Formats: sequence, structure tokens, C-alpha cells
Amino acid sequence: MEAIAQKIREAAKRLLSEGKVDVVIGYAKGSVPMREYPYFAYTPEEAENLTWTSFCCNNLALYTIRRPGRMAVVAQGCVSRNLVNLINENQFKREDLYVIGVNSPGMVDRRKVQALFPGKTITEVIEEPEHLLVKGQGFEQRIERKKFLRSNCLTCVQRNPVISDEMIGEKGPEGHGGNIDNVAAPWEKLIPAERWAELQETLKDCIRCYACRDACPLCYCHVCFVDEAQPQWCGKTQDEADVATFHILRAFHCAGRCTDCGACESACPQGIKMRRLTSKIEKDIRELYGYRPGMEIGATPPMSLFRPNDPQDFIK
Amino acid sequence: MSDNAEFSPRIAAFLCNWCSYGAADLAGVSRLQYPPNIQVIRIPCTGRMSPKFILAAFRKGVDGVWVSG
Amino acid sequence: MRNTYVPYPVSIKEVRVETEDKQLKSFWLQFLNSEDASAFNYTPGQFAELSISGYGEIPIGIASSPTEGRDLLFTVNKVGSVSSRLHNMKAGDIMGVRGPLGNSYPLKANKGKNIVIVAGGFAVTTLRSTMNWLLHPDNRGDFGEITFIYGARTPGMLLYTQEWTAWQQSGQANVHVTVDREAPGWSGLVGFVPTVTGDVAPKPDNAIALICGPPIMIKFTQPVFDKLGWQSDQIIMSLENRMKCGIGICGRCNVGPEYVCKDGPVFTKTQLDKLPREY
Amino acid sequence: MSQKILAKDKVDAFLQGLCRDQDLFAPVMKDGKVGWGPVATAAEALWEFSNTEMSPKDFFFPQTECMMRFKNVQGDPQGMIMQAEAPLSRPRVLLNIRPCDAKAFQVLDLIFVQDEMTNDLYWRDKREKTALIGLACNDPCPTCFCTTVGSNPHGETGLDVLLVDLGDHFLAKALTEKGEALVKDLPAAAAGDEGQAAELKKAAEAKIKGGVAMDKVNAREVMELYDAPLWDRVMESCLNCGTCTFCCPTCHCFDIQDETQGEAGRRVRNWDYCMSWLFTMHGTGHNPRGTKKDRVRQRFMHKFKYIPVKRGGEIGCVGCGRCVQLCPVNIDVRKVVNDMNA
Amino acid sequence: MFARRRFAVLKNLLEYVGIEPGRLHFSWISSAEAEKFQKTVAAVTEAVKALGPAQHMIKDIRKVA
Repeated sequence: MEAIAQKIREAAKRLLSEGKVDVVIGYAKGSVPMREYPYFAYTPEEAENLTWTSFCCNNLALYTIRRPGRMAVVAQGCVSRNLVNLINENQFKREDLYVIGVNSPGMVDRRKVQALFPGKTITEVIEEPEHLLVKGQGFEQRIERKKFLRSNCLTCVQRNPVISDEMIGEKGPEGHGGNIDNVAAPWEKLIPAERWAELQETLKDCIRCYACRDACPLCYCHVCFVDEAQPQWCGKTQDEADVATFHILRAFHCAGRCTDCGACESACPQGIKMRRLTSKIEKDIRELYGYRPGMEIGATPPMSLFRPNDPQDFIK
Repeated sequence: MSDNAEFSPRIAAFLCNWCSYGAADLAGVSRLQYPPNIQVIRIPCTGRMSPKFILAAFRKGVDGVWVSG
Repeated sequence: MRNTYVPYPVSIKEVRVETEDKQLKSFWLQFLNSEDASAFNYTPGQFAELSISGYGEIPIGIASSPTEGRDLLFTVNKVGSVSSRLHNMKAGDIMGVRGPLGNSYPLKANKGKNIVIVAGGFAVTTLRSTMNWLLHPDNRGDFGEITFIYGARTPGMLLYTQEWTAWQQSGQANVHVTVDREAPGWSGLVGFVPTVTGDVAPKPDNAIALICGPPIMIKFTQPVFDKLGWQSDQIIMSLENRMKCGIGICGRCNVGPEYVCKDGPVFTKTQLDKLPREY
Repeated sequence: MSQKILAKDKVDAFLQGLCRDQDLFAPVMKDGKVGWGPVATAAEALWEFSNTEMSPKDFFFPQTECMMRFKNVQGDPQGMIMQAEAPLSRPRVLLNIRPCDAKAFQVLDLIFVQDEMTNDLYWRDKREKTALIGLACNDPCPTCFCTTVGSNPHGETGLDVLLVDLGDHFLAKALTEKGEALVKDLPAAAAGDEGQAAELKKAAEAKIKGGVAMDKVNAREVMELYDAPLWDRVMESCLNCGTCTFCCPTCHCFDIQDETQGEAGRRVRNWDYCMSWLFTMHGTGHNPRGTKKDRVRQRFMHKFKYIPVKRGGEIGCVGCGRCVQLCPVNIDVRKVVNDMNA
Repeated sequence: MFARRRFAVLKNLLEYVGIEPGRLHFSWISSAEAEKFQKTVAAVTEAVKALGPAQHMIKDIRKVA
């Protein structure tokens, strides 16, 4: 991955020194292991800090929203899909955006790695082509990269960028073999009471920090529904009804827009699996309206469109 | 629960001003009898309906929600 | 030790619509328990949290003066859910008051001085309290000249008309009341508060100024005082920030190291110059 | 104060004694995460862990806390009068709390209890009824920086008892009257124990590598730090989420809301966070901290400048490193403070 | 018509999280169809009655938090 990182740096330096863009938005190495973070390079020197590792889990499309000037964004499949979404939703113009495309090898879930070493502190993770060398206080272990992918990366259908002005490295194969429909499947087999219990179990650790919402490039409303006070749609307590209201409505607001980038789950400090909700919606949108968000510039979002023959057997 | 004859559900009925609300009106004028469990909320169009309303209704304690255009 | 989050129960004694747009109403509140009334010791410039069960609390400046007796006067603008609910309440209804909160105008520390009061819009509330306190026979002799400058958009938006008319007539204070534009039936001053202040030209010698009004008024009044030779420590302002706890814990009214609810709302301009403009 | 020995095979008996008339909580392993939970035996509690993922502040300042109740009955205006919620019924012991977290409570004491008016009885009640038995850190994390913000892996501030793991037994140092009562039945410490604990303390301190420098931050005026250019870069990647404030042992901002359900009503307070756009929003639409930069700056300024200015030099951070670990975009407080100090 | 898509997705989602299918009803009734209105009210009431009281989204503020 270091070879790709080097090429990203070169591209960024070139773009910045030629004055083609004002900023290159990419990832930089975090101060703790497995926590690469969104980085903004304004000068060729700053571009030296850009990196590309197995832990580039934030969705950089988020930072293009309401950002003036010309920007270049390092984009793998999901990020590019969100950029397409934003262009389709008229959040910025295609001309203002320069996409540095990268094939995503699938990002690694730091929680899955951490779970191998319960209660222990990982101090360093070294990237190898197919492996990660995990080091900590008194232990060292080489693990197979693909076994620790984020669950959304496993079910990814678009590893290559949908749009790119420049491709770093080669385009790679699509898919990791997982099927997103399997995420919602276990719930779909349950009876209603069990489903509700399962929802509570999934959300029980939620601390209402809204990191999932704030990390999501879909959530750019000026005032989010949970913040609305007159009327107040959602209480602010830890009560399960309030927590459920937040997550249900948040998931619904992603309908027809969610690209399953996994930024919400990666951002969550409590490791909540909110994809169980969004993947169900992704599936419905695909099955009912044959739509995959962010795959094509100019596509009309499915929720602002209708066809006379849309399914309506649920309406009496 | 279903054998509980005492239970009288509260149902929030969101009715479109131009369709079902008119029908409700007509039903009233025609003296048609229907169960008294619904609480009618008139909305200017079914397009005004928001998922927030449905969850808000459940949060307020209704047992069912009926949206009719 | 008292739980200072629990409001004192009060009943609404009288409700009065104050302005022509009906957005401002005044409420006279009476304590249900007399021991609460004696515990509620306040001075002009302080505020209280008005509490309406089921709706919440709003911080409002106390418009009455302790020299007027035990009942409390609040004038409330209808903006949010609590104030809207309050506007629908009537005499006899029960609500809560929590306070008194915050510091107050430094009147006792400035005995012997001339006092200039500049008020804009409905920010006049705590200054009404101040005027009533200053003009009370017990206190009037402790101060020099009292100048009261007050402006509103239209005559119908002026609060406490009866009172400032009485102050004017008593000759105990120089009262200058202005409205933004000419209006039928209005024979008083016309013009914005900063202009009127410039015309009145209060002298800085042995004086303090209490300024309270919308940010735009303060912004333009400031240079007027500077020009007249006033120093920052003579200028005293009352801030307003969003509050919840009112006792310096919950953090939302934080301006730099200060909490507007506890260390304020009254600050001298000298203090404010050292703080971020987060108000 | 006395120094006692808690033999490792006597821990169960010791805990049983504690449980008799108190509720006992300790760090436990829950779904692969270290969190707080009730315990009765030594085996249920964790004895080797870095720290809990979330701070234990919710024992004293729950994320959702009912403050008062009222009755929402038509025709009964008296019902609308607020009644304060009952105080804690049983005393509690927090076992194996880390010294940094205990220190944080003492910082919060300065804020929750200031004088007759600013006197949070909800906080005080729980503080007074809770004893803290700390467990010294012999293995601080790479993200720990307690020694540079006035705390210590073997710190005693705020604790009633400090346990130091000496290998085959614990040294139990009673630090307050409350602590003395808890360990009164334990045997006295041996001669070498204190020296051994001091060695471990030195070793633990030495393990803390990164840290923050505060000298220039302390010397600078509020406005100099406020206007410093660093905030433009710090705020860039920030999501304005509440993670850092919610995991923080010293963040204490809250919101108060009224809720009604049928005839029941309550006034409840919930954690709130300065990163939220809504936090300072006025009813008029004016927002004193309207930009992301304002809000990000507020958190760091509050902890490292405003609290020290206001509370006699006490820093609003204990160096637990939780926010460093949990921030979704890796905003490292150590880097920010060092930039402030640059 | 746009609403139809919203409802379809929402209904699926609510059923997915455990709100019983019979709690949420949609219908098209024109202003002339008073009889359909009458029948639908009866049907909706019956369906909800069969499910008993809804509990999920109601927060119990009486419990000690």
C-alpha cells in the first residue's frame, strides 16, 4: 500500500504546485495505531503527510460539502459514490472537484483486530502486502489482512472509483465475496417482538454522540431532525424509545442515498452496528426501484422520483 | 391480547385534505357508522406526510397509525 | 442545603400585554410560600429562571425592584416553546421561579456618582428595576444626576410607558425616550438610541453608564461614549446567552472563563475587552 | 493514614464485606469491551486492564438523570409544582477505579459545588455516598499523559483507598476517613511494601512518553490563545460529534428538558456537548459560537485555559487519553495543547 | 406518488425493527368513497385491536433513571 501512498503524494504535490486545486483532501497517519484521519494538504510540502493504509475508514466526501474553492479528493469506490451523490444533489459542481481515484483493497476494522487482544494495547501495526504485523506491549502477531476487513467492505460492490480524473495504481477486481443482503437477513426471519429486542440489543450502548450522523456524507441538513426543538421529534435521553427513534429516522433519511461506506460504524465510539438498519434500506431500494446510489452522475435519486407501476400492494 | 374485549385502541389517522378527509366528511354527512377509535389529523396532501409524524404518533402512545391519501 | 434546581412555586397575579404586536407580556408573580419570598433576595440586574412544568425554563431579567415589595415582575418576549406557553397562561395559574441568579448592577459600589442608563427595545426590563430602585426615597439621595435614555422601534413598542412618564414628571431623573421613526400621535424624540445619546451627551465625570440593548444598538452606542471621553471601566453592560442551569455549571453561557449566568450577566466593558466575543 | 495488605486470596472475603451494606461496582469485561458493572466476587472484576472505555462519571452525573417530577393532571395546578427526586438510597463503592478518573471527580467538585447557590445536590449526594477504591496503573497506555497534567498513574487525589498491585498481594493505602473504615480489618503492610510501591510508581511514570507542555499556555492571556492561528487547522477534520466530550471524565455540560407522558412529568438532565451547533443557539437565531472552529476551540480552551483561570490553576483534563483513542478523526488532544503551547 | 415510495421504504423499515405490520396502514380513498372510508376505518381498527396496545416507542418516564 505504501507504493500507492507514494503515488498519491506525488499526484497531490503536482496538483498543488501547478495550482490546479486549493486543497487535496486525503488521509494522514494517525497518532494512534489503526486510526488514519482526514488530512487537508494545502501546499506540496503538506502533501508529504498523505498516506494510504488499511485504516482509511473516514468518508472524505463529507468534507467537500459547503467547501468553497477547488478541491482534490482521494477517493476509493464508496467515497466516489458519495461524491456522485453530492453532485446529483447539487451540493457542488463537478468542475470544482478533482478526483484522485484509488482502488480500495477493503479497509480493516480496528475493532476486529483489537478483539484478538482483549484488554491489551496495540502500539503499532505494520502493513505488509497481504498481512498486518500487530505489535503491542509484550506481544507481536502477524494476521491475514482480508480476514479483518470491515463488514461493509466485505459486501462492497464498487471498489474502484465511479468517477476519477486520475487513477492511482491499477483498477482492481470488484467485490470481496460478501452479500449485503445477508446483513438484514437474520432479522427478517424473526417475529416482530424478537426484532424489537434485537434492535434494542444492537443500540443498547448508544451514547447519543451522533458521531454516526456527523461522519456521514449524507447528513448535511442545516438542522438535523434530532436537533429540532419545535416540535421536538426525538427526546434527548438514553431511553430506548429515544435512541430507537434517532436511529430509525437517521437510517430512513439515508434511503436511496446510502452507499454503505461504513463511515458511521467506523466512527462510532461504541461499536454499534447501525448498518443493520441501513443495509435493509439499501436492499429495499435496490429490490423495489432497481437503484444503487452514487453509481452514475445525473441519475435521479429514487426518493424524488416515481413510476406509475411502483409497488403498492401494501396500500389498500 | 386479541381476546381482550376491553381494549379500545387509539389510532392516529392522517388524512389527506383532498381525498380521505373529504371521504370522512362525506361519511359523516351520510351518517355512516364507523368505530370511534380514530383521531383524525388533517394534512394538506399525503405528500406532506413525514416519517417523523408516524414515529411521533407512536411515541405519543397511539396503538396504530393510518395514513390515507 | 437547598436544592437550587427546584423552583419556588408562584402564582400569576396579573398579566398585561405590553406592546402593540402583543409579543411582549408582563407577568406579576406572587410567591405561594412566604418563606420563599423572604429567601428570594435580589438586587437590580439579576435574573431568574421562569419554570413551567412540562415545558422548561427560561432565564428572564427581573423587571421589578425589591423596593416595590415581594411580588416579582417579568416581561417576556414570545419566542420559544416556554415563552409561548407562558403567554397562554392567565392570572391564578401556578408556575415556578428559580433565583435570583447572576450578579447585579454595581449600584452600591458607585454611590455618589451620576448614573446614565441606556436601554434599547425590551432590554429595558432590568433597567426598569434599576430606575425604581434608584428613585426610591431610601436610595435617591445616594446618587447624583440620573439620566435615562430609552428607545424602541415605535411608540407602541415602548414598555412601561406609565412609569417612565412618571419618572419624567417627578423631575428626579432626566428621561429621554425615543422611537426610530416619526409616528402619528408621538410628540417625543425621534431617532436611534446612539444618536439621541450623542445629543444628550452625558458627561463622563464621576459617572457610570449602564447599557442594555440589542447588539446592533450597543455596537453604535459604544463609539458615542468613546467620543464623549468615557473610559471602559465606566461602561457596564448586561449580556444575554443561552442558559439552562443558571448557576454556572451547565456550560452553554460560557464566554471565555466566565459564565454569563453566574459571573454575569453584568460586566464592565474592561472585562468584556478581555473576553472572546461569544455572546 | 494506615497502610494495609490485601492478599490476593483474601480479595473475595474483602469484597463480601464491602457488599454487605453497599453496592459494589468495578470494571468488568462486557462484550469484549471494558466497562463498569456490578460485582460481588474478585473473579467478576478486572484486575489487569488499561482503563474502561467510557469514564465512570455517570455514577455521579448520569447521562440521563431525573431531577424533579410533577403531576400533569388537568384541574390540579398544585400537581405542577416540582418535587425533587429522592437521593441515593444505598452507599456505593467503586472498586479498581483508575487514579486519573478519581482526580477528574475532584476537578468536577470544584465546578458542581462552589457556593450556596452553585451547589449541585444531585452530584454531591452521590459523591458523598460513594467510596473510591483506586487501582494504581503499573502499565500506562501509550495514550496516557496524566503525569503532564498534574495527575499520576499512582495518584491518590480523590481516592479513599489506593490499591497497588505488588505481585502476590496488594498494598492498600487508606487515604481518607472513609477509606480507613473500608480497610480497617486488613492486616498492616510489611516493611518493604511501601518501597516496592514507590519503585512501581517510578517505573509507571517512566512509561509515560508523550505528554503536553502547559507552561506557555499558562503564561498566555485568554485572547492570545483564542486568536491563535492553530484553530484553523485543528477544526478541519472535526466532525463536531460528541464522542470526546462523552468519554471525557471531566466534561460536564448538560441540557435540562421537561418531559410528560400521560399524567407523569419530569424534569430531566442529559449530557450535552459544546461541539453541538445547537448548544449555544439563541432563541433569536443568533449563535455566539456559530462556526465549527468556535466550537472546537471552546473545548480545548475550556479545559486548558478557562478552567485553570477560574479554578485556581486546576487543569480540566486528567490525561486519561480516552478522547485520543476514540475520536473518529484522531484529533489528538496532546498535539492540540502542544500547538497551543508552541 | 412520491409519498408512495417513502411509505414503502418506511413501512418495510418499521416492520423490520419490530413494529407489527398491522400497526401501520396506508390507503387511497377518494373524497367520494365514503363507504370505503367506513370499511377501512373498521378494518384498521380491527387489525390494531387484534395486536393489543403498542409499547415500543413509548418511553416510560416513571421509571427511575
